[in-house]
Amino acid sequence: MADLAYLIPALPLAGFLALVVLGRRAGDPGAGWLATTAIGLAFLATLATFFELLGQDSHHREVTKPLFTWIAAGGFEVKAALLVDQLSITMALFVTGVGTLIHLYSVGYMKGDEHFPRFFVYLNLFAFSMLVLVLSDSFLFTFLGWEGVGACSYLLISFWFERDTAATAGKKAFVVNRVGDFGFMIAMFLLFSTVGTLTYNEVFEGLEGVSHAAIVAIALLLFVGACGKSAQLPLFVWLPDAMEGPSPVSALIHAATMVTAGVYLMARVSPLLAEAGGALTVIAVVGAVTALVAAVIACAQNDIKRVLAYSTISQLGYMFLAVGSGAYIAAVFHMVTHAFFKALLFLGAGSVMHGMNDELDMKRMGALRRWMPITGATFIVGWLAIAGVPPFSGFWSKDDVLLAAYDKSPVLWAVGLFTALLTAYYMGRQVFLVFFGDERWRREEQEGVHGNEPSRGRPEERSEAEPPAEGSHSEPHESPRLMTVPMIVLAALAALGGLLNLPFGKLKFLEHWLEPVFEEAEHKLAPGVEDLRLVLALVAIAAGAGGIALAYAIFMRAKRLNAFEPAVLQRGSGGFDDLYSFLVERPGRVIANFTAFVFDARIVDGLVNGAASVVRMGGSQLRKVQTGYVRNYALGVTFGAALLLGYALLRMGV
Amino acid sequence: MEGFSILTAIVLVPVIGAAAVALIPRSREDVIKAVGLTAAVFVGVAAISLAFAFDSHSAEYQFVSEASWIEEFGVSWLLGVDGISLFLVVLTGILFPIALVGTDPHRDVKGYTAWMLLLEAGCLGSFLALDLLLFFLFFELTLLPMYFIIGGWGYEKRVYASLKFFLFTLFGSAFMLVGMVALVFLSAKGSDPLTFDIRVLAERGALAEDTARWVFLAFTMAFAVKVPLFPVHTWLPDAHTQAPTAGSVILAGVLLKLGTYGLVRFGLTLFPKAAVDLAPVLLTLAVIGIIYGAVCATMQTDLKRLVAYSSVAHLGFIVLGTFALTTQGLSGGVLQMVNHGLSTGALFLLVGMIYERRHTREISELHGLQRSMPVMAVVFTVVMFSSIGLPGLNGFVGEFLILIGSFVTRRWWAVVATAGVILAALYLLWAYQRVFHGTPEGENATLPDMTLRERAVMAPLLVLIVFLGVYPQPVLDRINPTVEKLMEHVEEKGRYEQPAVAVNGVEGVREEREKKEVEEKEAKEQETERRLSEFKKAEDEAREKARSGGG
Amino acid sequence: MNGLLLAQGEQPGALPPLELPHVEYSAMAPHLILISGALVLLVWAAMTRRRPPWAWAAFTVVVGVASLVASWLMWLELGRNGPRTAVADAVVVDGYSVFFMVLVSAIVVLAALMGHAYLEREDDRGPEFYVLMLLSSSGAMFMASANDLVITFLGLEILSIALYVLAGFNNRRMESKEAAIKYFVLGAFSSAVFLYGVALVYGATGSTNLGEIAGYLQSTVSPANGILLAGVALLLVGFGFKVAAVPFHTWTPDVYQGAPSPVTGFMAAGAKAAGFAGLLRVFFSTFDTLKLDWQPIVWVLAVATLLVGSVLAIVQEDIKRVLAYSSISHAGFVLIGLQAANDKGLAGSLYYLLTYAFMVLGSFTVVTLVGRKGDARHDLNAYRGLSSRRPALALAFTVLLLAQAGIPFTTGFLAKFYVISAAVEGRSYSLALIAMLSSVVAAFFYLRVTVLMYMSSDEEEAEEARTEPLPIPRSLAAVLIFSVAFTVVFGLLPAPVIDFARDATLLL
Amino acid sequence: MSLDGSWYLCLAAAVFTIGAVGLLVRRNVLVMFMCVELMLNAVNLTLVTFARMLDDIGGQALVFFVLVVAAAEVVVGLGIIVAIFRRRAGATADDLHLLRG
Repeated sequence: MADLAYLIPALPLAGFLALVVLGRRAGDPGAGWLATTAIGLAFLATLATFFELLGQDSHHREVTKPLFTWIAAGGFEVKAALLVDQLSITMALFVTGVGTLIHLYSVGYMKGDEHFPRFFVYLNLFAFSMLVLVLSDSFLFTFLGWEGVGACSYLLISFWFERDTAATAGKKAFVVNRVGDFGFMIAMFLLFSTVGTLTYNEVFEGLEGVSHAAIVAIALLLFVGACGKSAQLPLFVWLPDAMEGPSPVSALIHAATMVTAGVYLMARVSPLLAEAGGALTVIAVVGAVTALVAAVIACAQNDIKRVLAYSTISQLGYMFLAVGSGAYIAAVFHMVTHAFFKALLFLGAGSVMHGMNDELDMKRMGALRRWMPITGATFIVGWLAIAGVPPFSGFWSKDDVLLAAYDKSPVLWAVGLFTALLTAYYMGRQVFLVFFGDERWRREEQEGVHGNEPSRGRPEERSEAEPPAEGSHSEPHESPRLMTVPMIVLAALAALGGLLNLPFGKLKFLEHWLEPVFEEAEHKLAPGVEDLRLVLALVAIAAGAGGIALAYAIFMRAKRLNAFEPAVLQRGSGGFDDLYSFLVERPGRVIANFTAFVFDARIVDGLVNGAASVVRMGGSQLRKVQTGYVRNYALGVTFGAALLLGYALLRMGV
Repeated sequence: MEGFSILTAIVLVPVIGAAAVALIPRSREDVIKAVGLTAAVFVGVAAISLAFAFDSHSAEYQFVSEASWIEEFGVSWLLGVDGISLFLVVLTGILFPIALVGTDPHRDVKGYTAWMLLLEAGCLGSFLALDLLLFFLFFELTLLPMYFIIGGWGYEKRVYASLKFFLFTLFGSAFMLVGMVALVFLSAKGSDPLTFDIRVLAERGALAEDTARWVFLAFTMAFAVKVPLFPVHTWLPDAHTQAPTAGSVILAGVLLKLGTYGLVRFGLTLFPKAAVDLAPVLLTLAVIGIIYGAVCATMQTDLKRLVAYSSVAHLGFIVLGTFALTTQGLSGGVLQMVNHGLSTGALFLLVGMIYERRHTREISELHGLQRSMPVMAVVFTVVMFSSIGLPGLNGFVGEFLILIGSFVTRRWWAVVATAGVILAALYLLWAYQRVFHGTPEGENATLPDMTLRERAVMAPLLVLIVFLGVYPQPVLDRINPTVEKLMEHVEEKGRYEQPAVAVNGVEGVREEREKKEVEEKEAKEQETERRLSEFKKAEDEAREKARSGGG
Repeated sequence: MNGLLLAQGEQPGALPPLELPHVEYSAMAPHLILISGALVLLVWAAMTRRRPPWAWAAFTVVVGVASLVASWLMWLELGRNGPRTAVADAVVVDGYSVFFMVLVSAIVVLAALMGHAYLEREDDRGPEFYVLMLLSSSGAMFMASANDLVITFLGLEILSIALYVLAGFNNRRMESKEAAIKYFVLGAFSSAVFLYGVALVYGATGSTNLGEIAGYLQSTVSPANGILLAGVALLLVGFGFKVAAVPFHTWTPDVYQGAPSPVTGFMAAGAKAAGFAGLLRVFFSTFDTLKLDWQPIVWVLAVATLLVGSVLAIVQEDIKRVLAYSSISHAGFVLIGLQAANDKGLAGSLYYLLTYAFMVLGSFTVVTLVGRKGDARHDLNAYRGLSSRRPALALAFTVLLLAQAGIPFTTGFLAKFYVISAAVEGRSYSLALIAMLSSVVAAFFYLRVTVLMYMSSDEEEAEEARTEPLPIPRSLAAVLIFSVAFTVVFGLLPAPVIDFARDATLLL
Repeated sequence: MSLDGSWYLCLAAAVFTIGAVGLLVRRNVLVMFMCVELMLNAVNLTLVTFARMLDDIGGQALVFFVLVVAAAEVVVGLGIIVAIFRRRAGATADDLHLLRG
């Protein structure tokens, strides 16, 4: 087949290089357009490849496209090669697709930012890395993209580096991810030493003969990696802080694409997981718990973006729940729909910030739908989607997940269900606080209580924002077309995404399309469970409705600003930060300080200098012998002579 | 090849350059700089052309040039290059011109240039010498120029630092000299003449096991100090911190490699058995170094000191790879020597540039530099990522090979070492944040960005950092044959066998498995046979009994 | 002895016709050249009023060169006819002795040049300095070529007595006198001990002739007895004193510091060489059979010498004392060669003495220079910022010092390497290691001087540099250039010197 | 019946020791110097004794050399001592310790 596949990663790379070369010369809109074109073309290339695959019959839809030998030594060889199959292409499609939209949005959003070109350099680099991650045919090459996206997210989170919170958040993200990558690397080592290769297909072929324990270990280690990237317990703490980055970044990297990499990896290694048995349960449980915990914390957040961040975490939890239940297709399905509506929600949030001078506190918003109708409308669509209201996309995918969970164990299902309820509630809360109710921002401004918490906009705008000037600036305003259009598109997708995989025989497009990839791994539902689908669906709907109703009751009717929002949950990542700093950071500091300034400086180096000074002292002591008196010198000689004589006689004595 | 050759030229040209510089009057600084640079560049070009002329299929020493020197002891002027030394020579050839152009001694350009050239000669000589004594001479020779560079052009505590550096290393080499002579005299059994030619010595391998172990330790003593390995590392931070920029660049980029190179070239080649037996010790020290260096680096308040400690960690990786005793580990180690030279060299250059502007190395003094010098920030970021070991940049390739290579033989060591990778990210990113992020005030706000000259200096390093990360194969192709040969040598003489997977990958695993199956099958057959025979015996006995009973 | 007197077993009374004893003067040509040179110089000086200031020096140099040539001719002749003894077995002409003749003659030439500059500066016009130096050198040569303990003793005395005077040669400095008296008292004491040793050996073996003693020791089954060993021990004390081996070194720092710098240089190079010439000859050729008895004790001496020398040197504040202690530790290195008691050891020791002689002469040339008029400025601080004042001088001194520290591509390194290999070949690894470690300590004080010269950015020093110029007389420049050149050139192309040393031992 | 050699040897040894000890304990340079002479003569006695025991003239001949050398030493030694006493009165060796350490 034509080598369009090469273009998919190549185009963003080209864009990146071009922007690097051009540097500031690319200029304000210019750089943005260039980047957008690059990824847009990549999207087209992906589409083309996709249709080419469709052309093939379902079992020849997997092609490996070698580039060059990357690393080889002895029995170890890793090629840089692309693996084009249904799964990778599906990912590539929504990565490039959503990516394009968000690029477009960013052109508007980042307008006037002094670092405008730099932003798009990073964005294109990210797209490239993400596509490598998705399309690579070996663990190591995937790891290249894996770390690449990590680096980009670091760069983009700390994009507004003047602000220490942003800088810290970026560092935190990278380091926490590294902890996950630790697992990933060990997993690769274990793979190599047991199977002798890191290429996906060779690994899967070589699996038989590998001890079960080893396989479980590998699976779990890979999952550790996935936990880092996809912000699962216990490594999720970096994602909320990552909201320091510009909103498009949150949308693209920390909602739609990068954070789903973990799920993708799990799906990619499904044949391995199929062998791993117990590991799956672990994954499912971690996923469920994460979903629940994140949802609970989300209920307590007031920061518009943080709410979304936690909801992302909890949705990712869903996906892992699906993976753990062996329902890879459901996982991918939810991943796709989630990409649509979560990206949409973040763009919406960005648009709100844009219109509100980077206000973030939902309590200082309200009734915005009147001022920014498009944003409002689209946001509501996204809300319904995530809340699992039929027929919006979220409903269908979440439904599949819950079904699989139920099949795995009713308990997990119950957790999932409760999470769904919470999701509906906190999203409802957000929507009501932001778009309905009365215009609290007005009152706030008169009181001038504005911005006692550092708002999170780009610095130069913040300076405009406070003190809040009367007039044009104080009025919220709808965002420019550049930003609304992508939102509209995404809204459409969020609404109709369900069509991808309607649970009615022929209509399971996605399932049929992905079948060959997962055929041996996909867990077949126990007989009878399929029949329960309708019942479960109804229960889920009820839960969703209940959540929304609750939110409505509290925030629309009672017009309350806060319901059950315990302080602990409002603290950084719901108290987990404090916990970690207590368990890891503080002891670490103490130990490190001791090692560096006491052990190393005093003891190790002390010994060295000690030895030197001992010699010196010995010298000055011996010096005393050299009195300068002839008689003592003669004594020395005599002593020596006596010594020698003594030795001689001793020698004879024996 | 006999007598004079390209290698001889590579070693001698800097010396000649130094002599020439010494003859030029102090006042003619421009001329001095020109001459110095010319010599350095010549070597650089020669070295690079060497890499191209190098036959990547041969594992033998190439471009050998030999001339008898001291017959009395069988010492000869014997130079040669193979996959292990090739890129170290190239690295040296590249770093020196860069260091010369990229840094300004501020005083006494003449002495500075002369010493630098002499230093270059010393380094190249050590990498190229195939004669033990010749190596030792060059190895020692490097001390002197570095001592004068640190002491003459360094910072506040330069005298202490330079003395510490000199004496520490001398202490190590004291052991090596004795061990070396012992090796030579002991392996000259019967009629065969004294020789310091490592090729011959490696073949003879005449030492008794425990003797070899002692001699190996003596050698290791010298190299451990140079690397530096954990307990004997304390000279490094001082030397690095006090040395002028060029000094640090060369020290980190080239001199430290003398230690690791020595461990590979002499430790493994001359004492395979001892190396195999004592590997755990060195591995442990290496791993301690990795974690220890990282932990110390995290807490440093002095930017240069931080980088220095990071070197301790990185060199630990190289030693780990070397004594993992697998092809991957060794290749990775050799490659990592080059990578570390590039990234850390670059880091020191950058720190030096910051110092030139701000006249402080204190992290707390620096803040928000990314605003005042964005280009510097970009360059620094790239170098930092390469040092962290980000895939796609040079640092990763070597590090990964080392880790995967050592995991195959030494699982837990490798796991701990991998944890060091996390720490690397921690201390460097933290330092970067403190130095470059935030809003700059006062002096920091008005610093000029990198000059054209500085960019030109960094450019080649950046190119190499990226290239070696994306497409390291040309380099590995030249390293691997030698490494494989060396591993075979170790396996043969060290009565040791590296895991099949390290040699043959998938096939290796399969063979292993099949072998095991075959063995199991045989065992089973024997078992059944035994059973059968027993059964028969029992039967016969029964028959006997029956007959006797009947009779 | 007997040969020099009436033949054995002659009954008194019936005297046979006396014929003059046959003396092969050619066997002692260099010695005689030096002695007669000294005498001529005395007479000449006594007879003439005024002479150009350089006359004496020039003459001495000529004499030195002459004896050098003579020794070289002997070397060639030796190559043709092989070694031989002469003057009734009292002296021996072999590679070993000729080696030292060459060395001593060379030292004479250099020391004369040093002395000239020194005397000019201290405006002392007399020839005595040269006379004494020539005589003492002849003594050194006798020690080398002695084949009889008596000759060794005489050589020792000729060497020493002249040196006592030279040590006290500076009339202005009390230190000089003190050095002289100390050296004298202790020297006399030790030579008495040495002599007692000779007597005991004579008693035990019935002869003082080295050849005969050796013969006796080989012929007897278990030669070792209390008297003999005691004698050997006392001989060792005597030699140990001359070569400044611990614990017989105590005089060295004081005398080196007090004596005029050129004289110190001469002592360090010549006297030490002479002492070792005797020591090595006696122990290698004669008491070889007692190897097992004396090796351990030499081991102890060597270790003590190495450590004490280097450890004490690092706490000194006076350059001459530093060099004195360093010369002690160098003696330790030569002792390693003796302890190894094998061919390499002997050759190594010779090589060490040869190369060290030039290094130390060069060093003391610098000391003489920096000492300035009055020869008093030997505090280490006098070397501050020398590099900015006199770059060339500083560089030369650095080379010489670091060569003594054993930096590669200098003769200094090869010398250490040589003796170390000897020790290793003799399986005394521990000694080799201790030696190398002590040289690490030693490196510290050599470096300390370079630190002062290069790394001290002292303002008033620079000021003083401008006010007080430091002229370098030609003669000293010559010495310096020669010694540096020798050290470096033969460090790079060591073969000739190494072969010279080896051949010298082959023809023993 | 005469005393055999060992008596003389022991005597000589004793004298030698006395000389050595004297050198160690006396402060007056001249006295120290005499002690050296004492030691030399002890050596002479030893030599003569051995010569007798070995019935070999060599030892006795050696004595003459020793005497000559001793004479030479005396000359030089006294010369040096005088040179010092020109500068400072008193003949105690302990005054001389400018050089030490």
